[in-house]
Amino acid sequence: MSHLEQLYQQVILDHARERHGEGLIEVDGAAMAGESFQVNPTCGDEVTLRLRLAPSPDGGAPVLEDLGWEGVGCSISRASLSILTDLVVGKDVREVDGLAEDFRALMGNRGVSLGDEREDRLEDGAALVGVAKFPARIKCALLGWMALRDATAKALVIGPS
Amino acid sequence: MSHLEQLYQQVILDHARERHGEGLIEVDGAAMAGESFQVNPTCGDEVTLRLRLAPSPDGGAPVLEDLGWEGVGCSISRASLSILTDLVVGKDVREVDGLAEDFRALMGNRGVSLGDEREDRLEDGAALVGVAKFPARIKCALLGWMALRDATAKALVIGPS
Amino acid sequence: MSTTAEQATGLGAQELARVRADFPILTRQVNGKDLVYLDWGATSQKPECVIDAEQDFYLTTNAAVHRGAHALAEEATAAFEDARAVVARLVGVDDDEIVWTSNATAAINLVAYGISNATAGRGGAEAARFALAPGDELVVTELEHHANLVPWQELAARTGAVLRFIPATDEGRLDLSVLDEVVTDRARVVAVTHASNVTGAVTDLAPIVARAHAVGAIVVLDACQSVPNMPVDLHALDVDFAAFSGHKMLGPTGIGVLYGRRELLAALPPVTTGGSMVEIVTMETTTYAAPPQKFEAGTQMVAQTVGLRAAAQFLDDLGMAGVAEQERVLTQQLLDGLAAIPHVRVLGPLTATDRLGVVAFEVAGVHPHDVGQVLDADGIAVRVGHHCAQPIHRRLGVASSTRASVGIATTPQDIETFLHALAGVRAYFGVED
Amino acid sequence: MSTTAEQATGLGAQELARVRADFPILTRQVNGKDLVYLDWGATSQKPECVIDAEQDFYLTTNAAVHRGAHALAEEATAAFEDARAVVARLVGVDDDEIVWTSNATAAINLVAYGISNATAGRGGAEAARFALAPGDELVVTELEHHANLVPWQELAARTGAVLRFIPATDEGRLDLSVLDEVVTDRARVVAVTHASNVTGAVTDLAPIVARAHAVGAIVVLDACQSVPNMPVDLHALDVDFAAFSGHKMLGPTGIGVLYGRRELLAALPPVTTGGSMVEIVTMETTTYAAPPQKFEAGTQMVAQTVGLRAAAQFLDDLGMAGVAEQERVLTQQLLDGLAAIPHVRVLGPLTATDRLGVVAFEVAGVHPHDVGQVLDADGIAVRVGHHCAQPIHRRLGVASSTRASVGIATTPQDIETFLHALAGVRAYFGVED
Ligand SMILES: Cc1ncc(COP(=O)(O)O)c(C=O)c1O
Ligand SMILES: Cc1ncc(COP(=O)(O)O)c(C=O)c1O
Ligand code: FES
Ligand code: FES
Repeated sequence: MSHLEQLYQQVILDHARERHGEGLIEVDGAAMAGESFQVNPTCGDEVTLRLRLAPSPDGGAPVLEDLGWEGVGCSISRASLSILTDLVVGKDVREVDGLAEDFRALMGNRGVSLGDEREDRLEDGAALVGVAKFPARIKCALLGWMALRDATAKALVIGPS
Repeated sequence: MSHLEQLYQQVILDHARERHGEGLIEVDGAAMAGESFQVNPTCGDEVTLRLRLAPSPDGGAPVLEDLGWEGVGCSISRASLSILTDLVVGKDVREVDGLAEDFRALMGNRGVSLGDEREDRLEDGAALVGVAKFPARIKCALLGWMALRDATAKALVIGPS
Repeated sequence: MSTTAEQATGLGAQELARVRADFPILTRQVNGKDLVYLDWGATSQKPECVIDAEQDFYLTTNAAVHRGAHALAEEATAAFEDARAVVARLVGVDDDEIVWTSNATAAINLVAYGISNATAGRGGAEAARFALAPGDELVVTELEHHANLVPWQELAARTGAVLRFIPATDEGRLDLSVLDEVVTDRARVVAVTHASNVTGAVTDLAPIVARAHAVGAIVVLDACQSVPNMPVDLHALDVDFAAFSGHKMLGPTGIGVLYGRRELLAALPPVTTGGSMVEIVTMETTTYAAPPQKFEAGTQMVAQTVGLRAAAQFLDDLGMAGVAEQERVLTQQLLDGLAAIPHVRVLGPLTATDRLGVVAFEVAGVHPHDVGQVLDADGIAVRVGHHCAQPIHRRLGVASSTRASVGIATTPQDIETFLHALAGVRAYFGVED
Repeated sequence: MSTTAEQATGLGAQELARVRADFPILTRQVNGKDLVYLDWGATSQKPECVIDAEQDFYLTTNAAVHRGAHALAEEATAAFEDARAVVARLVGVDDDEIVWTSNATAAINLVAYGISNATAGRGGAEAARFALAPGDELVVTELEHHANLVPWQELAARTGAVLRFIPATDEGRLDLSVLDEVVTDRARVVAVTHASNVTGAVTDLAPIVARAHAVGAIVVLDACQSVPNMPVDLHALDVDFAAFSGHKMLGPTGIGVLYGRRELLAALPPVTTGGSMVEIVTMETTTYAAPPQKFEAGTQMVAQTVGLRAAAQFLDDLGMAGVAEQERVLTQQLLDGLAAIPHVRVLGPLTATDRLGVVAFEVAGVHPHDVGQVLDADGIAVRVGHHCAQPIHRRLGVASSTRASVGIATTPQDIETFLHALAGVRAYFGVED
């Protein structure tokens, strides 16, 4: 794989073209909803991410019921948002937190794999491993995850009504 | 002459020790008097120079009747003030202007003589020719002359009463 | 030394090859390819003489300036002041009208904070001419780099002044049809770029300066892009202040220049205060030295002034008219080449007349950072993003762009390599034609 | 790399010879004599590794940082941020608490103008903690360099705050007996030097920091003289801001450092505004990036950060405890030698305990500039004047002084040569014994 192909793996180019979760979701007033607006200061690109949590049916951590996003950004940031959407919708916030941590670890790992187990959990997100070799692009890949964390925190503060 | 001796000629060292004109003169309210305070910003040294002009007896330019100065400064600045006192007291302001111009020219001449005629006019001041080879000291030698110009201008503005 | 006639024809292939050989970094390989550096508009590369001048200074002369009785200090001071003289000459002004700053941004901020301090009553009676009253107007343009926009926004916020702006046209030039409307007699400052770092448009300054002066406003010129690329005579332009950066004009990083008309520098209150800019300091109060020292607090970037001197001399030896003509031809080549690639839109004028060789463009369907990344794989260095000029991007309907910019050592071959690589970018990302 | 035990005994003659050989300029001749450089306190000379680091950067890596998609830009950014990490480590703080400035003076001014901007209502709710009300007090000391005095005078003048100061003793130390009286609960800032550049006195910071924090004031430390000459752990000292200069610590000119406690940097409004420190810019308004970028407007002194990195690494490799011990021995030699010359009075403590090797003195009957000039004829470089610290000179009864200051490559022989030449100065000017 050439240097460039490590960054732009086919699955990334596909997600950048066929984006999952693009478009903000409607959240009715009653839900545990959160929204976050994030800017990548290096490039000025932006994303707005909105999500809705639902109380866990079994009394555990709330579940991320749905999310959507919109913004301007490069193929890496958009692919990352698309992959994130696939990964986190339907999981409870504790699981989502774990995934976010895995993803952050992947970005800090200079292109080295985190091992099969953790990377399997990240599904298509593991294809972003090469981004960590391009320091200027790490923020691109993390932008959506920052918005996700912020929006989740806001939704949790509001709490179930 | 060594590099250093070009700066510190004997006549300069003598003037620095036996200073002419040191001490401010009294100026009565009626006179064309002027005073100037100057600082050499490089070293923080200061001089205050006070002088009194008198109308010319023959209707020409006013005459610099007396001056005195006080301040802190290096041997070059004090010698220059001492020499200046000898040179200008009793001359009319137009002659003084000419001397000041000669002296400034000497300081701008990188240690080269201005020729016998002009240097003779400067009397002991010609011994300061070597100062021009020490750029950091030129301001020392000119400090008194700046005060002289400023004080003269002030005295002329006030005019004879 | 070229005559004016020779200059008008650019440098010629042989002279260009010789100039290019002066830039050691240009022999570098990037990702296995020869470096093609087309990011001169962000920062220039350095000829060997500049690197050597700075190095020699450290090896033989380094000392604090304007302070010592010793030989090194005298030599360093002479080098420092000689640099001021050479830079002053390059832009047609007097030595004591040149203030060293750390970059152009700092130079513009110096003026803005000087005005702020005057408004706060600092600087005595002479400074009152700068003091702003609420409702006074500061005029900028939609083409400005953030460096010549945000400091004026902040000055307005600090003082109650009002910010107005001259809009841009679709072509990326200033719309001077509204000049008299925007620059009213409440205007106190008109801050304008000499050349846009996005659209490359060179500003028609004469009417702006005339209008500003007619209403009693001072003109602050951002000369960052012009000084490295064309002849600039600040006295002839009749501007009041001007700012430019060493690193963009073949000089070192860490140095910028503020030009100020002599009487304005004398009247403007100091901004950064500390050592070497004072006369008498007591615990209670301080009196200040004359300009330029008044604005140069603390130990200055002496080695960098020596490097910048070498850069200014290098440019002066080439002749700025020749440099400009050289780059004009390359710019036209670049514009023509971009026009021939489908789905590429240039932001800015499409011909190289009154236009510098900073050429920003949009590739439909591909984000600029992705464009830049693919070019980088071929060793081609361009800039991506908003180039610190978000408003003009917004005005032209994009969030960001890719920008190729030429410099003194750019060759026609560089541009061919770039155009060839760019033509393949959309296919790489599978964007349909 | 010395062990701690070795460090406590200084460098040793052999290691000193090796260190000295790293400084090419020290082989220079001045006025036909070998250069004896005793002006380290004004600016340090540069080891070859620092000069080379900067040169290599220009030869291989030069590019604008935090901006590009291209390889040079990425490499330059990595070098720039790595420098921040190495400098942070040298002074015991975190990377993102280090802001690059053009010199220490600019660093102190940054804090003063940040407070000014907060007082003008900039920076939103978090910045309100810095806002000054008339009658609030700013405390400085009589030992300060103008760089840590004049900015606070000006801040007071701009805001209506009141300046107070901790006086100096006859020995040239701070008189801490009046600490509680001077630092009242109206105090908002205590600006204090870590070591005087005139008397060499090292400040006993603990009681000052404790008192300042007890009354809710922030401590701004001038660490210009301490960082190059002794171990400094800013977190352990618990100061809020600190400033020091690259050129005094073997680094390049044109770079300084501001340390700020993380949460204070986050709350302080930006000062210099422009590119690379913003998030979103419209024509009307701007949002700012997080620190340290918030304070680094425009193109930074990238090559100088790389040089400063090499300098910090050089010092760290030697070990600051060893450097301090080395210089303590030389300082004692210097003090003893001066005590033995009639009619010479040292300004400052007479022993090398809690004292750095900047040794200012008066030669009765000879003006400092004349002293320096005669020494220069023997190739000896010392500093003359008020050393940008007029108040402490006035306090000690002189207008100016001659100052010898030792550095990392000073030898006992340098000091002997200096003392020998100094002993002849009064005779040269024919001053009676
Ligand atoms: C104690 C002290 N503070 C501040 C400064 C100012 O440093 P700079 O001139 O590098 O800004 C100096 C050096 O001149 C100094 O010795
Ligand atoms: C037009 C223009 N103005 C201002 C600047 C700011 O210059 P600097 O970053 O060197 O302060 C730049 C370059 O970035 C520029 O292109
Ligand atoms: S370049 Fe802006 S998010 Fe990737
Ligand atoms: S050194 Fe101050 S006047 Fe000469």
